[in-house]
Amino acid sequence: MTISRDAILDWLKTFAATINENAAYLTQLDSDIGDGDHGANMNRGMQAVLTTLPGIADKDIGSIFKTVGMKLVSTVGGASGPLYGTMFMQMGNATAGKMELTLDDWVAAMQAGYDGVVMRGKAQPGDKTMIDALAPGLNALKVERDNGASIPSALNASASAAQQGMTATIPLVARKGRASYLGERSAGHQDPGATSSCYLLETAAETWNMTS
Amino acid sequence: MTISRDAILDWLKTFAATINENAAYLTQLDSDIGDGDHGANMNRGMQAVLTTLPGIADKDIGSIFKTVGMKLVSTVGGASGPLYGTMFMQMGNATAGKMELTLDDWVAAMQAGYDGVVMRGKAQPGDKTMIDALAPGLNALKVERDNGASIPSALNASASAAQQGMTATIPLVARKGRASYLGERSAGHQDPGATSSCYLLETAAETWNMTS
Amino acid sequence: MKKLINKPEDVVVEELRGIAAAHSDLVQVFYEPNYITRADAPIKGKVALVSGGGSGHEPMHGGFVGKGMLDAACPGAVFTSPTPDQMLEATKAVNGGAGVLHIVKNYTGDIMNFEMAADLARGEGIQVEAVVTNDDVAVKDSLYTAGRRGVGVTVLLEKIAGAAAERGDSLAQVKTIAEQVNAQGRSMGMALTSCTVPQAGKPTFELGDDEMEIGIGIHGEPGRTRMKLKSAHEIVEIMATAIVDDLPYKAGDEVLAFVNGMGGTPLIELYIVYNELYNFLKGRGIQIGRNLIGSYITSLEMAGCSLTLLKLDDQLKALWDAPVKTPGMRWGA
Amino acid sequence: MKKLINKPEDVVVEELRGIAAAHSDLVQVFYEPNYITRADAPIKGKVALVSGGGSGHEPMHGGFVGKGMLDAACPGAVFTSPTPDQMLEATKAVNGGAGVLHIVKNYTGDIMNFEMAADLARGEGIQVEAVVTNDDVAVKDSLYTAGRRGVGVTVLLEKIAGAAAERGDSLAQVKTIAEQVNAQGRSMGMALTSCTVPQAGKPTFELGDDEMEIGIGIHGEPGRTRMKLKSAHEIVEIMATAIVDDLPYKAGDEVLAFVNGMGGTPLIELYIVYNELYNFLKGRGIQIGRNLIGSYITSLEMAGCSLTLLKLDDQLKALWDAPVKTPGMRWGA
Ligand SMILES: Nc1ncnc2c1ncn2[C@@H]1O[C@H](COP(=O)(O)OP(=O)(O)O)[C@@H](O)[C@H]1O
Ligand SMILES: Nc1ncnc2c1ncn2[C@@H]1O[C@H](COP(=O)(O)OP(=O)(O)O)[C@@H](O)[C@H]1O
Ligand SMILES: [Mg+2]
Ligand SMILES: [Mg+2]
Ligand SMILES: [Mg+2]
Ligand SMILES: [Mg+2]
Repeated sequence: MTISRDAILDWLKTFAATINENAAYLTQLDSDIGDGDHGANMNRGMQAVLTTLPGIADKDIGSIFKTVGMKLVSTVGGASGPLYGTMFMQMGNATAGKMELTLDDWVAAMQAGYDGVVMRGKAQPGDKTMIDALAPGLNALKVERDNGASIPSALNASASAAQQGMTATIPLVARKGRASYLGERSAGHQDPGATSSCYLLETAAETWNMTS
Repeated sequence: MTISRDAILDWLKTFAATINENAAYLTQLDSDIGDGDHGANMNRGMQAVLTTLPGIADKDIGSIFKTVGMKLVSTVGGASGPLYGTMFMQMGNATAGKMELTLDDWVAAMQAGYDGVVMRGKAQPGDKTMIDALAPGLNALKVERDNGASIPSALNASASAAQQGMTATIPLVARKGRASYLGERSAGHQDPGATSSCYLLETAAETWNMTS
Repeated sequence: MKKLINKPEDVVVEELRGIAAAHSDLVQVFYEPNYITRADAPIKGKVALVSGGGSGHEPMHGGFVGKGMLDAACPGAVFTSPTPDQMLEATKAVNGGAGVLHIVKNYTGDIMNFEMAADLARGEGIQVEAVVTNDDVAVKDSLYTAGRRGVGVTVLLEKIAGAAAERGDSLAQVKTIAEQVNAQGRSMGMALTSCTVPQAGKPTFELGDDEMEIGIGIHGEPGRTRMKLKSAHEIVEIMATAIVDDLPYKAGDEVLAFVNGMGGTPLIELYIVYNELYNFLKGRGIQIGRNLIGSYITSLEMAGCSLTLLKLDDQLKALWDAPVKTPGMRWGA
Repeated sequence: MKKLINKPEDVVVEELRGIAAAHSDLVQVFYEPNYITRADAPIKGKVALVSGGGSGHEPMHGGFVGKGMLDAACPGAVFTSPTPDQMLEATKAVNGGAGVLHIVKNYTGDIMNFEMAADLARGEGIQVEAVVTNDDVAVKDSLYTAGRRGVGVTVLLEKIAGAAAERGDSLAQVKTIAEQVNAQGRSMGMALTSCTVPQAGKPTFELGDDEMEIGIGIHGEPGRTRMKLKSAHEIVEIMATAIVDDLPYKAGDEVLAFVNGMGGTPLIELYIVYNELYNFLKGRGIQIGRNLIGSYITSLEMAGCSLTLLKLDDQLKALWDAPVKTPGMRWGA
């Protein structure tokens, strides 16, 4: 069982739709501890990605991810633009030439994307950022893969770990990004970037478990 | 029976106290159809007058009125400063050298003051200004005087005519002053200047009917 | 009431102290009576310009005192015209022997107080003329009323007449140019929110969350009509149509377009409004030869804007471009 | 939400069109990617200054493009740092062969986007250096956090470094002066009201009628503490104490004092604040050698202010006084 190129494209569309539906919510989270634009930023970027997909639908998965990453970099701005952009560009590097992904390929892609985010943003787990959803999500993937789990079960585990990571940002005091300016006042609020990153892994599970 | 110099001084103090008590109300009236400062303006002026009174308490009534007028001109500003200032200065001219006022003297003073306001502001009765309280007030005084009434009865008649005049400004569309900019929207509101002018004649009746 | 102030009754004098502390190179501030003069006043042989009005319209007028603009400004209490003794002292302080022009906005109080001051100054042998601005097309003009208000054109007039005086024009010439500016200029304003007079402590009028006032003045007076909030495009359409039709301004005319913020409006919105005005005038064949965008004649913290158009000719353009060095308007110096 | 706009998503591009229509003598506006350059860019042999950041801080940065200040500015979406392609195109457009200095405010997003752009520009053979402003004393500085925000000092730095570039300084020299300005400057801000991001449609935070936020940034972020509304005197005392103690500024120092409005604050209040700051500094023996009072680095329609102090020396004073000709700051030209 593998993840096909069409499944990748479906995932990107579903992620865009989820961002669009939850844009106001993401912005609300960002208003509480940031500057109230995370929903608008991600939505602007993913809507731009949607317009690009038809032109690259016949490319390999690596090229698709790279194009998505570059599109995000050039349309999102803010902190999330370079971070999500770098993530997808690194995922593209890790999947260059591939027309479908095994679970191993997906783990490698996620690892590369995650490393890109860390390289770019220099955040640690516990800093109250998107890292706090991505790290447990990636970790769960790896554990499942090492245990020989099926793709659906690995994806489900990764989505629910990301969700727990997202919720776990609530009590944290932010040390990176705009929320860090609030100091202690940032505690008690869920991080917007962790929330959008949780959507990323949730929509992957959702889409691929149906199609794959 | 006459109005003594002390009674004049008492009247000015009572008028100042009444303005002070009703400053917020006058400002509210002026907010509705003007710029929300009539109470502050009149209060600033009459408080300044109060500080001047001790130094002129031994002068004749004409000098007292003139000093009051000049003080109002130099402290009130806006429309009401020159109008009330001119009124008192003209009242001063009409009572030059007098140490007490007969009813005739008071009628002459009021007439001079009224003429001064008209000369300065060029308003007609019905324009929705202080004129609409002063004109009926002065008129009632003259009628009472011609009928040989006592000072108290003349003052009471003048005060209640001024009050009616003040209330009668409510339905009027303003043609002079700041309220005129509102056009039809000025109807339905009582004119602030007519209200302070009504206090002027009411406090005269109130003070002198007790002391004279 | 949320303001960066201490006591409401001290607002004007503390503002003046701030101006004095900040701009002693440009202006001198006098107290009791309050007025501001150029640091180098009086200037022998130059016609002197004196303006004034209630406070709360900053930078007008105090911010326009300096080389190439006003010689003196008289600040009254908030939204209350100053008193004759202020204008008299200011007039005496800046009189350089060539006469003094009083620039008066058409409000009953301003007119009366300036008239009294002019009479007193003439009594002391100073040649005084007055020009009255009345450019607000929101007010119906009529012989039987107080007439139109003086608003945005006042700013342009003070700059242009100031340049004429600076180049050495006579009192009669400066007055003629000032009258020309007033005759060729028209304005209209609107508010998204009311302002709060410090001593009143609460908003002058209440507006619903989806409402705006069209045709407001600069003293927090309500306007001619209240309507549902509209887009910048529609708002400019309404106001610019009223202005353009009034003079009227015609295809081929060259104008100075002045987009003014009322005090609480950010610059980003003023540029959006300017873009609409630019397109509107283009549609009518009217060319913007000069422009001014910013908060120059304000109503405390009111959110909203006003538009002013001034028909230009070569002389007015040259006077507009002439150097000016004041706290509130500065170029070429 | 009450704003003079059309569609929330068109705010930035319509603002840019307004700037283009208004100031074609000073600047040139490019779209997709969006950036603004000096009308006469590139200038051969001159170091070019490129800044940028989210929109909503007008006149910063677009209003500071012109002779003696910035060569280019890149406006992002409201409160969102621009994207690398904007900075890359702007950098290429203004590069006159003597190198380009990126002026970056210390926010995660701005840093990352400018870094990516600098990498790309260097890849195309352009010499790029960056200076990061981080002057906000409201934020505790620490190795483990994003550090302090860049706020008011950015305006002063753009003016002073712009003058250094204009007089012909090398890239290394301009960068050194820029770093000196950042090192010698400190700021703090406060809000009376929140602002509303157009696309969010409602205020970023809610404040009670008797409350204020101390230590806010310029993106509508809440501050460090919320407290009961205080007098201008007490507010200045709190903020100026934090600023002065941080560097620290000492008796005998000469400073540039910058009182900045957040967008919805009228000038009359800024002068009252300046008067308090003047008295505060006098009490500490600190002399104000230069000043700037107005709304230069704003947060949409937020009411409030920020204070910035910059320690001066003769070189900084001369560079501050040098002619500047931009839509938002102009003197001597
Ligand atoms: N250094 C960082 N590393 C990883 N993620 C970060 C970092 N800084 C910020 N973020 C993430 O970015 C999110 C905010 O994104 P967004 O609101 O779009 O950008 P901005 O903060 O520039 O307005 C935060 O919620 C956080 O999850
Ligand atoms: N031309 C005029 N003649 C007589 N009274 C006038 C005239 N114009 C205005 N007023 C009076 O002045 C009052 C307003 O006074 P005030 O609010 O103190 O001055 P301003 O209108 O300058 O703010 C009005 O209510 C009106 O009664
Ligand atoms: Mg954000
Ligand atoms: Mg009034
Ligand atoms: Mg008034
Ligand atoms: Mg942002």
